Amino acid sequence: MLLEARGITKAFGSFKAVDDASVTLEQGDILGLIGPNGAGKSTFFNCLTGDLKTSSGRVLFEGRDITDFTPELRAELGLARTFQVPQTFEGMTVLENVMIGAFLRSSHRAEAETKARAVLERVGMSRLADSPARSLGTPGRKRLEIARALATEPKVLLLDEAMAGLNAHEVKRAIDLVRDIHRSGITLVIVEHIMEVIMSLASRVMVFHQGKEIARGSPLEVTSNPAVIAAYLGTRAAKAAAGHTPIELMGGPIT
Amino acid sequence: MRRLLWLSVVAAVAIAYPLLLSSPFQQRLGALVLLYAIAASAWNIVGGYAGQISVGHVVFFGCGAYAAMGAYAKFGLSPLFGIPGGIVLAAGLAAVIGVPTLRLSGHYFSMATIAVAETMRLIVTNTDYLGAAVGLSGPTVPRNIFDLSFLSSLPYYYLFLVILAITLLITWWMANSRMGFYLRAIKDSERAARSLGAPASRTKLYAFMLSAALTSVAGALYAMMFGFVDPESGLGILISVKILIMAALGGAGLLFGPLVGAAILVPLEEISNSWLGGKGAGLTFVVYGAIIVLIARFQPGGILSLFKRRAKPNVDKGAGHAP
Amino acid sequence: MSFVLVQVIVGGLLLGAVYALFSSGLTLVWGMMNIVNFAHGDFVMLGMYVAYVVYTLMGGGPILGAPLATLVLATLGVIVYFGLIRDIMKGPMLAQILGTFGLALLLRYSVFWWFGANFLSMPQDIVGGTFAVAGLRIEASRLLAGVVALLVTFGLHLLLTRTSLGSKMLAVAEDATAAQLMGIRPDTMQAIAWAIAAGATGLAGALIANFFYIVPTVGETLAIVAFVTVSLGGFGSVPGALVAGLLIGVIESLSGYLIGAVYKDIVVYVLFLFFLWFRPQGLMGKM
Amino acid sequence: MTLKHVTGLLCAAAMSLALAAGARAEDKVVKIGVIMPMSGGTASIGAHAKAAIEVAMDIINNAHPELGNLPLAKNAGLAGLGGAKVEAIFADNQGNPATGQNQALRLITEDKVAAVFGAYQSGITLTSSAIAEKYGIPYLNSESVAANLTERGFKWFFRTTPIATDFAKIYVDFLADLKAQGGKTDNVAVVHDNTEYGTSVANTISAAFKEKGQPIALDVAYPVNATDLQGQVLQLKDKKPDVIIMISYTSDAILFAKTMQSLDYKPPVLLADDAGYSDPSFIKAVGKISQGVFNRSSWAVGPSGSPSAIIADMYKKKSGEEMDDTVGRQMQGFFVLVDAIDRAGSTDPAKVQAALKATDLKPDQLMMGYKGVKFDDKGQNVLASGLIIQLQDGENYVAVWPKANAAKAPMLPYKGW
Repeated sequence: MLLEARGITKAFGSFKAVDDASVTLEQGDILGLIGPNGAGKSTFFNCLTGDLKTSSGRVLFEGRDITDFTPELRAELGLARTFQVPQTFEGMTVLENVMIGAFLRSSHRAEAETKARAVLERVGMSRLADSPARSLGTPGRKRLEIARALATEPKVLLLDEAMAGLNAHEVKRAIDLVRDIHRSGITLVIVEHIMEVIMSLASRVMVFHQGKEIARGSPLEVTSNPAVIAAYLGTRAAKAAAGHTPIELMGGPIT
Repeated sequence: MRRLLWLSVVAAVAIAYPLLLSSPFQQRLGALVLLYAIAASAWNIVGGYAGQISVGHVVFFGCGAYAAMGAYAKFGLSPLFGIPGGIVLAAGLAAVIGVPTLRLSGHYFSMATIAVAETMRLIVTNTDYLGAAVGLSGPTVPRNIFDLSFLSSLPYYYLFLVILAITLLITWWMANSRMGFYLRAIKDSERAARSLGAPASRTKLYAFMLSAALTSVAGALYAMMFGFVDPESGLGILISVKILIMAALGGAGLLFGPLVGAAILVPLEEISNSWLGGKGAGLTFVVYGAIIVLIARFQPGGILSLFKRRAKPNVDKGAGHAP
Repeated sequence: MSFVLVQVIVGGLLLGAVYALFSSGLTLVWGMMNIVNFAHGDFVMLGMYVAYVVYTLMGGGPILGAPLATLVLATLGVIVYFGLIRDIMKGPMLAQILGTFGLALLLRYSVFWWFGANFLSMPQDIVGGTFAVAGLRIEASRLLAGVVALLVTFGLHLLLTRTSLGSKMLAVAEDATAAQLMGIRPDTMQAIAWAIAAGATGLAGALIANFFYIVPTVGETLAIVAFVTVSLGGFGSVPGALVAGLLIGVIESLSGYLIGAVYKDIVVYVLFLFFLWFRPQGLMGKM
Repeated sequence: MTLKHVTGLLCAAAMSLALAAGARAEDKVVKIGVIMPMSGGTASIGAHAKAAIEVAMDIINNAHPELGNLPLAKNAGLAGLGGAKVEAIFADNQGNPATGQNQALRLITEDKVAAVFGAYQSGITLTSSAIAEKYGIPYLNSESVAANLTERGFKWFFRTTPIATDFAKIYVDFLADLKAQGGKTDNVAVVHDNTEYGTSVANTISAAFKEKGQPIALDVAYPVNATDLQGQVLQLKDKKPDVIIMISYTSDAILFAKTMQSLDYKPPVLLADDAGYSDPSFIKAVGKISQGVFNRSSWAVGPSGSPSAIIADMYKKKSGEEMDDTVGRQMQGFFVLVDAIDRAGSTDPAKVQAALKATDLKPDQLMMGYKGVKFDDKGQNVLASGLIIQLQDGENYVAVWPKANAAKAPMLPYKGW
């Protein structure tokens, strides 16, 4: 078992954003986290990465309890992430952005630079290496986030809506990139609104609603689960939509 | 290559300056520029590269100044012996201050450093051992060369030049190492930097300590040159502001920014004071203030950002942070 | 509790109200625009001089001086906003320190140039001297300042939370771009914020002038108190500034009386630092 | 060559001629560097000092036979240097020891002054005189009271003002006299700020009273430029001392007066140590609520027509302010310095130094109430002394002690408002 979360609860005051959620992740998995806005999937995600401290519950990585580890320690163990709103290092070039990731495994500048260039090559951004990062648009920034994370040589990569705000063509390119990353042996956790992405990528899906896990299983199982449809569209709509394929109903971003 | 050319030109000018403009006042002006450039460059490490706007750096300046004067006044040693003590004191103090304050964001960090500096000033003002409000004096009549009390400013000038060169070298080395990259990343987004494995707290703390140590050297040199330190001139918040303004004016986060800032502000201050100060109408500061306002208004990233594409002011910086 | 202690606490509360009064303008622009105004103390100073000029030229007390100081400073606030702040806001935080510090020197020494460096003072009884309530001595001028501090705090709070102007201003503070899309002009809102903040500061100056000395460098003395008050209260929180001001006033008075005046500022700073440790966002600030 | 060019050339020629002429006239000018705080919190001191020294220059450079025995007044210019005029070059120390030193260096090396005069704050006097010492230029100080200034083994440093030990003795004697007349003066409180001036003077006074077998009952220290002094006044009100000795700069002196009134506190005897209480701004601001405050001073205006009255008049015309002790001491110091240059007959530093060492001025040659001016080996004026004055009507100080110099009898108790 690579990554495991046991009974994670995260409360802000009296409000429980995540209530007793558990998950296990095996080497080679692509886990999709879905749910309507405010369902708690992002909070859960941030508990895994260490950006948020859990109120209760444990997080284990390769059998080791990392609940109290800082994000940077988790990164060192092999947990990398991207941000929903890209956190680009605005004052740096694209290459330098990626070097920050590469520095995790190599303390020398030249070495880090070589590594960063290789990663940029891999994600198809070599051309932009020396441009200021702030000149990038949303698609570029999202891709840069992935490149930076890859440069840390992670075992698990957690993608937080890496495809939100991209057009159909860009989404397709991004999916290809994720597949390529997966092929290279990296386990993935994806938070995503776009159903097609989940459907085409995830091996397993976990659905959140009001802080609680309401369903899990293969993408197909989950999307045909009435509780899930009800959560997304309300109970009435779910009944009315009985004849349609769930994927059609839930397709597209719900932002 | 062009960079190297520029560097040699700057170095040549710096070495030749006191020989070309050789009146005592001009030499002293040069020495003062270098002295403030050392302090501002030291500040630049934490304020410019790491983006932690410390307004209390005078605490470290004071560590050096008091250590140097204390070595003489309390133990009869050359003030030079105070320098290592000042460095240790400043770095130690930086660690103590840094752990709780560096996790504060933006303005809270600045305010906390102001509070620390003012606390220290008040404590020293009320500590008889440190001369209280009267301050400590250095050797006015030098016993030997190690008392570093010279008539001419020339020895100070070249001493300061060497130390500035060392400071800039350390800064350059740091900026090009993993630490420098991490600092710049933390400045832009601490959260992202940490997610990529940058140990933010530790890196900031090291930068803070390094900056503090170098600032204390500037303080020690200052006290040696003027032969005196008191709570106001060694720990007054205005010194912090002055240092910060020099770095900002030249270009914070750029290697030569502080030097450029000092080279503009120190002569501006001294010369406008020499011309206008005697009139007693406060015109010195009207001119000084107006020039600072104009530069902030038209070149908010500092003078050097004119030449650097990378350092151009960034629209969604500063104003975009959540309060 | 001894009677003297009561007097000390009452004195501290009145002092604290004054701190709150001259901090409210600072916290407003600080919170709204994330700008540190290093010239804030000098805005207070200008308010004091306006009141003094009104008094010497027209003989008017605070009834005339205070509104005029408010008006003059509000105008200055708008000028400063369009002439300087609007542009340095686009720069890094350092540019704001640079610009407002330069402005501070410019204002301070322009006044110095015009009025000279002599200490000035209003007549002691300009607001009605001192009266005693149950043996407690209360200066009318300080009481007036305290009452106005409460009114200003209350007024600003109402403005921000209950009026459409206030919510527009908050919207701009939250996200200027989004506000613009909703048809709010950030420029106008921020200029209004500066006018209000500077006006409140001028008012504070005019009222403080009634019991304090007036000198071009007086802003330096007051600015640091304002900074601590604002950060303790939480940047941007007007009620926070009031609570923090009162707190600091009482702590200063008590520690000054009990431990010794030279230690009272140390007590305030150390408590402030401890407080920041446990609550880094200030008393009433948002994270 | 066009007409324009010709004119230009002519102008240039005229200008260089003028410059050359200026240079020749300069031979007859003795330059003295004056370092004062002209900006910052104590800027009013600098402004007053500037006016006073301009009056002094007027007296020196023009004939003022009406000023009697005052050296340099009778004829125009310095007789010893063939009627050379004195020119003061003012520099702002910005309240900063470093700036003070930089300006001293500029005055000495750029302006080639014959001597340096300054610098009010003890710390700045310390740093700026160190430069003069290194360059071997005479430095005269007329108002800094820190004891260590004359303890540095300097050879070029001279001080005309009485220092803390001098006036501590005055206070002890004055209070003893009051007691002999039936006043109650056993319980003495010292109130002082935490600056170098406040702390050092308070310590000296405490030591003097202790030596007399009458230790100070209460020591109240407060931070300079306080925003609030109620705690201190309440403390005094609580402890009820017989005498309060106040050591404060103008800002705090004003705030003390206001706070004492608002808390309705009047000590039986309020004795101030110069500084803020001598500042005309203090009298203008709160004189009316500080009636009866005693003050230490070396300045007392004589009857109209006397030299001191004439000087006070000249100063008032120049500055619009009443003459006070601080400016008086500064003006006196300037006269002593220029007198030495005059006697030296040269601006050669060594000769001026020798003349300063030989200074022996009698009371009738002074504008201040010193017993004379005569320097010891350390450069301190051993004949400096002072008297006690009182603000009886809230507008003007009058001399009340010692009896020999008194214009009026001391008024007791402290009246306030």
